[in-house]
Amino acid sequence: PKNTLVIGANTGIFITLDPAVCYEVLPSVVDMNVYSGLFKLQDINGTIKAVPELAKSYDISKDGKTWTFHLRHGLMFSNGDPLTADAVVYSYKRVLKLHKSPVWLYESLGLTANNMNETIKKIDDYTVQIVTNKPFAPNVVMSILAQSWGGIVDPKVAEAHAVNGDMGSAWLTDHSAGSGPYVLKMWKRNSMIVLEANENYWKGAPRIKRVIIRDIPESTDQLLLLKKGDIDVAWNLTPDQMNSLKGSKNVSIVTVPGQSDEYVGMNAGWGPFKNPKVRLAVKYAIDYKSIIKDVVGGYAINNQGFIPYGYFGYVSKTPFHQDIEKAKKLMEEAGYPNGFKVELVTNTTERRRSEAIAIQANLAKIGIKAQITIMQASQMYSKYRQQGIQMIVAGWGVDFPDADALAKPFADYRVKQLAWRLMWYDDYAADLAEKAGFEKNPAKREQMYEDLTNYWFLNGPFAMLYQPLQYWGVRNELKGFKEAAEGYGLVFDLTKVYK
Amino acid sequence: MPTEVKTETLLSVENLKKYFPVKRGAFRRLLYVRAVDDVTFQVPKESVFAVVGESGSGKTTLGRTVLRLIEPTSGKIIYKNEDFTKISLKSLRIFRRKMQIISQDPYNSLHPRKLVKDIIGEGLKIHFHMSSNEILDTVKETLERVGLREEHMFRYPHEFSGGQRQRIATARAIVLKPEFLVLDEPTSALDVSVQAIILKMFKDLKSSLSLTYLFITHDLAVVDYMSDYVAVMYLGQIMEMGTKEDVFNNTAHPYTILLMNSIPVPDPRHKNKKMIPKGEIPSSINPPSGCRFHTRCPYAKEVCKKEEPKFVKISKGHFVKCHFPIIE
Amino acid sequence: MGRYVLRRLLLMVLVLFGVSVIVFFIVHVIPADPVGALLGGNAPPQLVDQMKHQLGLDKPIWAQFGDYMLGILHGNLGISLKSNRPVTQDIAEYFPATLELAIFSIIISVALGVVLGILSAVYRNSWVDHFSRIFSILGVSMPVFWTGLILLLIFYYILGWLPGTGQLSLFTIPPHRITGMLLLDSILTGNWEAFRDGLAHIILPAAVLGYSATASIARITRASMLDVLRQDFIRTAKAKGLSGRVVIYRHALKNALIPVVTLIGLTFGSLLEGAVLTETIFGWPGLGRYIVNALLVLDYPAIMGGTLFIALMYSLANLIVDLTYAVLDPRMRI
Amino acid sequence: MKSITIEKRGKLRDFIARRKPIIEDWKHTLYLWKSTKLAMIGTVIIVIFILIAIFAPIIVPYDPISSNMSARLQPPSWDHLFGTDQFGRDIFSRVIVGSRIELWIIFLVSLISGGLGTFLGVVAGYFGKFVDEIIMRITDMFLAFPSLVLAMAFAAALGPSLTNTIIAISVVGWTVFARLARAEAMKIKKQPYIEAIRAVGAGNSRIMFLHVLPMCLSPVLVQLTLRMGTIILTAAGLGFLGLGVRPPLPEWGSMVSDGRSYLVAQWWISTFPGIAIAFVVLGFNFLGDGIRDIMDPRLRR
Amino acid sequence: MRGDLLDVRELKVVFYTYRGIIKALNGVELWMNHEERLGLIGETGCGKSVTSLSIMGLIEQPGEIISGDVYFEGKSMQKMSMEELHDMRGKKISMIFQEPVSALNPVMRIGFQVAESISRAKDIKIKEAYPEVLKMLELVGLDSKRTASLYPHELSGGMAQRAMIAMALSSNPKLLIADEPTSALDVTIQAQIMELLDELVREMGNAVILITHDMGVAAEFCDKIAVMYAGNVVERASTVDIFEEPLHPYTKGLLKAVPKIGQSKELVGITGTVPDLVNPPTGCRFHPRCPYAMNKCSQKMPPLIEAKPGHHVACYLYTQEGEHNAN
Ligand SMILES: Nc1ncnc2c1ncn2[C@@H]1O[C@H](COP(=O)(O)OP(=O)(O)OP(=O)(O)O)[C@@H](O)[C@H]1O
Ligand SMILES: Nc1ncnc2c1ncn2[C@@H]1O[C@H](COP(=O)(O)OP(=O)(O)OP(=O)(O)O)[C@@H](O)[C@H]1O
Ligand SMILES: [Mg+2]
Ligand SMILES: [Mg+2]
Repeated sequence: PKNTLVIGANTGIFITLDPAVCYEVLPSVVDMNVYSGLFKLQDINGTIKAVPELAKSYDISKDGKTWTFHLRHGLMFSNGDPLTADAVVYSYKRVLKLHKSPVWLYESLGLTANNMNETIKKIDDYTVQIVTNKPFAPNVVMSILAQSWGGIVDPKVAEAHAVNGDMGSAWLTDHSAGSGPYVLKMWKRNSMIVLEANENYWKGAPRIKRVIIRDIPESTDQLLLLKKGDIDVAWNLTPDQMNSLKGSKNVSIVTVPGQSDEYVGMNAGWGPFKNPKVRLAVKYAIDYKSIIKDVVGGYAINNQGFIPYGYFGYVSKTPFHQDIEKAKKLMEEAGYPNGFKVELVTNTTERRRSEAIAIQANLAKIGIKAQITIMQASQMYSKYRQQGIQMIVAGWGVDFPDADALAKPFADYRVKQLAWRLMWYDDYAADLAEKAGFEKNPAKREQMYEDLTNYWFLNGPFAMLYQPLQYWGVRNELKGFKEAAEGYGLVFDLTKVYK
Repeated sequence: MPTEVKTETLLSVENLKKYFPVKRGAFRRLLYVRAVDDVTFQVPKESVFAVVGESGSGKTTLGRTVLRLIEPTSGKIIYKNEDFTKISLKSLRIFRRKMQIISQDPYNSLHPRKLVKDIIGEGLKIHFHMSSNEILDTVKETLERVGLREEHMFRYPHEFSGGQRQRIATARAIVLKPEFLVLDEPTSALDVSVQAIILKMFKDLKSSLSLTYLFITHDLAVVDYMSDYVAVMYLGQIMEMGTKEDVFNNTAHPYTILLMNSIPVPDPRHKNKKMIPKGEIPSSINPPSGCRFHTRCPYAKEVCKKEEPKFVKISKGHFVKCHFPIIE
Repeated sequence: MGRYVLRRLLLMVLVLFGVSVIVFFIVHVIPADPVGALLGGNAPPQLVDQMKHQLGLDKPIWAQFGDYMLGILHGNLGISLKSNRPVTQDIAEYFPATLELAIFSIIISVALGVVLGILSAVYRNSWVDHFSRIFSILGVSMPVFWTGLILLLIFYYILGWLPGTGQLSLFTIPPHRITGMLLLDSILTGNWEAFRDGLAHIILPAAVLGYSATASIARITRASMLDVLRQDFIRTAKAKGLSGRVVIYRHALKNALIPVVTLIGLTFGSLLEGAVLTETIFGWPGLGRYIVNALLVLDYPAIMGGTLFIALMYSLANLIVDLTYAVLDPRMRI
Repeated sequence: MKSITIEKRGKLRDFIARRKPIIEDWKHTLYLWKSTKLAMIGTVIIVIFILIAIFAPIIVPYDPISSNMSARLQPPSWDHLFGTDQFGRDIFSRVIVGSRIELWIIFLVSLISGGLGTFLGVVAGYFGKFVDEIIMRITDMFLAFPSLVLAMAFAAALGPSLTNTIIAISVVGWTVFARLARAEAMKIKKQPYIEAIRAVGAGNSRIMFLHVLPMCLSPVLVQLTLRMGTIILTAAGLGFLGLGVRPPLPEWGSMVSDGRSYLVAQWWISTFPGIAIAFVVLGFNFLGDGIRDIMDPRLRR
Repeated sequence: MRGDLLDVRELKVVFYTYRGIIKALNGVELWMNHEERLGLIGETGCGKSVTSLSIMGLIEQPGEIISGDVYFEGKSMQKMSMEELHDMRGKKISMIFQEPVSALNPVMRIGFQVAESISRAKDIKIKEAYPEVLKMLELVGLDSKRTASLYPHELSGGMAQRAMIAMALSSNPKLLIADEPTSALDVTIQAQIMELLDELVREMGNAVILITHDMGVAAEFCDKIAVMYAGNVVERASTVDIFEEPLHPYTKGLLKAVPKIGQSKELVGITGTVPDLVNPPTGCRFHPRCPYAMNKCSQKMPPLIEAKPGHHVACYLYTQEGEHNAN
């Protein structure tokens, strides 16, 4: 019906909707529309930037470490409680105290449960001050606070439902106490999530009065329901299903660049992959075009660097394409004319499996016999974190929209993320990534990222497959979905949708 | 006059008991079947000792316990002066060669998937470690003994009639050159015309191989035909025991008399009204108190309900378990 | 009777203990890191370690086992890593849906199976027999997830006769939760609209699930009917001059159905299991999916709790079947 | 020279004569089999299945493994009888080659679970008492599990691969045979012929393995045949949950489940392997039902 | 008309089995009058039960009556409609079987099963039949109230057989067929049951066919005896005649094999085995085992002729031609 938006999605991954705990993409989308933060990410001309939301302005101290935020006046939570600096301080401390998935982002700013009384302070009812340990670029701090875990929780409600000092976390799993455009009305697990318009929203109540996210685990079911008009949006279609919608009268396809990278990782500490030439050979063996066209149905951007399209520092160069001759030569030079055997690990999602199969076929052409092992994500990550995987097909979601959020995981082994997991102990790359993070001069910083990327192309243990495009099947009655979806994963603004 | 009791005793059973634990009903209550309850008797060498009784009286159980195919609950089984209940399981297997059994049911007593030669030869393999040719020869010889032919060696049991199966079972038993055979109603599943032939065969085998039989049956006519000694069983106990002549001609126990009365006589002119036991056979799970037969006995008195009669000798070799035995 | 039930219950406890030992060790032997997975691929190692410590997952396995067993004794199956709620609460939420589905499927498969089995037996070796055997065996021959999708395609998408996935239509007001079983609650609260809608939703999944179990019931019905028809007492009934119909329905059927009852317990088990797949296809918010989801992220407490619970249900079902058996078959009553 | 051949021939005749009962038995079986139509259909299906598996390398028109992206998602045609999948692989070829994998899975699972189950069952049934108690309680435990969940847990624990799929299904499946064999062994050990063998002086192991075990095999075999279908389905279920064999092995179950998202537009991808599964499972069920009928002692008499 | 109650003429029954066609009845000739007691004796598998089932019209797949007919009170059963057949079974002929416990429906109370018979016989509702049930159970010597509410497995064999008798006699049938009614019972119980049957039948005046292989039982109960061998009635006479002057070599052999108490003669069995009825011997089926076999015997089955008044036999020894050939 009008005023109601029905989304079909696989909500099996939903764990909690408490903004201090929630970390998965789709649940954060819900949270971002239920809780407002001081800032908000927005897609501005193709670049995602943090803009003030509940804060109307901010100051940075000279040393670049003290941040003062000025709140708007007259804000209130959906239930009518006033939203003041106390609530902001409470919410930020709450993330630190609960110490769940998102906490590391706060900690990366130097805010911890131990120092929070000094670092997070209320100045007056409309002013909040935080102190970071390093002079971060403003975009980094604001981006972090602009996401779901930066959402402001009503302290009164949270404390009223607290049990065993959990600051209402159990209750907030499936209830809401925020100030965003929507209120969480109901979450019936494995069935549906219902959001209702917040009539007290400071920008005015949204046009769509009710949003229902139905749990539909099978993509085929989503497709059928979408075509029948029982749902307005299908969230988890496969690329081929999307393509089958082309030319449909009632349904259109909406795509936006995704905030993640899809890559093949090679363990630089393992056997043949120790040799950069072998890694390079792999990069030349992969048929990127075909993977993008056939496996992901064209729903991807041919981005071979680690910085996503639309980001500061994005490198548009795509040096790799399938070149078997060259790859073979490299293999020969590296001393593996007859190839070798390798275990290629990936998880159970259909797309990854397909990619693995395609890559297996590509590698076979240069003599590398890849044996695919499909693992549960939990198993795969366990092994991965122990540096125990020889070769992997995986993805990396952006934590906050800044080149730094990618350069470090992909190039700096010291942060113990991807580069470390693949045992690429390259100090040159690590130093460069770290330095670029603090560089204040944009031109210089951009150059540094470009240098890093070029170095990384040749030496890195990654073959970047593509940057995904996010896509949805959307009924034509629904308007404004593309605008709403822009910057998906970081931004998803349901207020822009209408019927 | 009773025939002279042979001197040498081959098997002597003393106070033998066998109680079966059984679980009854859907809720599996534990009860005991007193299948054999305090039984004492002696089997003289090279004689036929018959055990008769109605079904459920414990005949089969007695036969199997005597061979220790089931472990007795208590009591002694003395075979040639050796207490058979005390032998270790290992030596038991060697011992078994000398004591064999032929069971009631000719249709299930032969392994349905084995050739006759293997059925008969199995024991030879176990005990004599013969080569396969020797085994074949021995089997052939034995088959001829029981009235079958060489060609029957390579057939399966289902190709034989009941009578022939009993012959095969007999061959399996005698191939081991035993001394003692338990014949558990070997002819009850057979037609009379065949029964006559099989009984004859047992008689012949006995004399040619000097065997001793414990002959179990429910047919008094067959007992009369086959045996030297008789024990009449009722609900796990021997009611009367003695030489055939004693039991048939000087019958002392009311049960034996009534049992004989119940047997239909194949003579149309013999049509006098008979006295037969009234009522049903009680269950051996909860046998009647006192004398077990008192519920059906026309002569029962008060004592019979209360006191269990002793197993007393009323003449040489003639025993009765009754408070009021009928003695002329 | 009381003692028998008690004994069975004790045995059940033993079995369940064994089950929990088995799951516990299988699950813990898996070289996986549920915490890491839950925190997301990006989370740094320190956080993962901290979480593990918080959840006691860094303790030696025996200690963890001890804790778990102690918890069970207090009726506490632990806190699901994923939903962050007590597993018991999760089970209470999801199980009724599965139970409802299983009950409907059982009804379908028993009704269908018994009818087909009787037809088969009575018209043995005729085309009726062949047809009903082929029909029932076909049910067990196709992967349920495939049949499910195809039926959905036909009855929902093409024909539009039945609703798509889920337990209720979006805009049907669900009944007030009493038992958690939607249809039952609708009846209890007199919410007929929800009842009708719920019924329409349950038909397809129950049919798919039930059909897959039909063959075994049809098979045993046929066999036991044939067996009964050979019995002496059937000849007696005929000798009494009863008509063929009376002989079959009055004399044979009751006897033939007794073994079918035993199968219901087993079938119930296999339905709980089939639910794992069917629930995914039909978006059914049941325990099967819960366990699958738990397995996919290795949510230890949820897997163990869910499995243990299903084992409990299964054992209970068998106990009930055995007791029913005793009631149905006078030979068993003593 | 000549005499030897004559002797040999004599032996042959002898051999045939000795086996006569077996041959008669076979004739009987053949007769029953012919009169059980479904068993015949089942046999034909299974024979075809096995033949296909044997001759798969000769039959396949295309490489079933390597992808050919230029030919993806083609509907059935004369070139590609069953169409092609999302990797442009010929589904017909994959189904054909898949039969080998299915056969292998069925064979191994049957061997392992049938063997293990029968062995434990016979031991439990033969010895009874506490041996039986212990083995049966363990069986109960495995039986109380929802078997797919147990298989899933095992597959997850061991990691998805063909071998592990086989192990997982076997671990789950043996209980049926254990129960069956136990019941049978308990029945058989009470038979007079077993007692007779004991009376002759045979020891426990001899009786158990040479006499009781062979008699337990036929019901186990029937059950095995019936279960063979289930094995394929369980493998398919594991495939559906992403715990099946490693890609790109053309295991039918994972083909169905991988193709299911194409069901609306490219129905052929999962439909053909689905039909293949249904066919073979149907075959095994018919065969099992038929054998059961044939083995029915009441029909035998 | 040879018998005014029952006349079985040239009855041939076959069973189609995997081994081939079992020629179970090979032209059975049997007749009896009202209130007569006929004993049917013979070895296992000679067709006694099949004969009785044919009389009941209960030959079913895989069996078939291929020729001959059964006339009951002059009516051809082959020509009866389904309904008439049911009625005949319910009202005029009853049957009791060998295994009394398994012949009763295990899940129904005895009372109901007897009531069912009565309701069938008297065309009344089952519920209305209960007073009659108690009377019948009383009559066969059971504790009627208690027994009526029991299930078959709660009865001993003897009691079950009594209940069967109650069921069978509740319609006061013209003919009672008792197929080995006591061979599963103990001798003492057998004696009780036979005595009971004797009394009841005498009172009610039913004709009885008593099938047995026990010569003693037949001798005590029957006034006429028919001896069957391999699908034929080979001799039929009064009981006294059969036992004292048997004519057929088979009957003679049978009698010689029966052991008797207090008679210390050697037993003589009949050599050979009962023939396989798939490939029965040609001619007289007994000829391979017959000590008096002649050429003729293997060619044609001798007809059942009246060798002496009231004494029928099927053997060439007693036909004109037979005597010729013997010379
Ligand atoms: N293995 C067993 N377990 C339990 N009870 C048993 C067992 N074997 C025999 N019985 C019971 O013991 C009693 C005596 O049985 P047994 O077979 O010895 O009698 P029998 O005299 O041989 O009878 P029949 O004439 O029927 O062969 C019966 O009540 C029987 O039910
Ligand atoms: N339903 C049947 N199917 C096949 N053959 C049968 C069937 N019923 C009887 N027969 C055959 O018919 C022949 C006669 O059997 P019948 O039962 O009449 O013998 P009987 O004289 O009653 O023997 P018994 O004394 O063992 O009861 C036998 O050879 C038997 O194998
Ligand atoms: Mg016995
Ligand atoms: Mg008979």
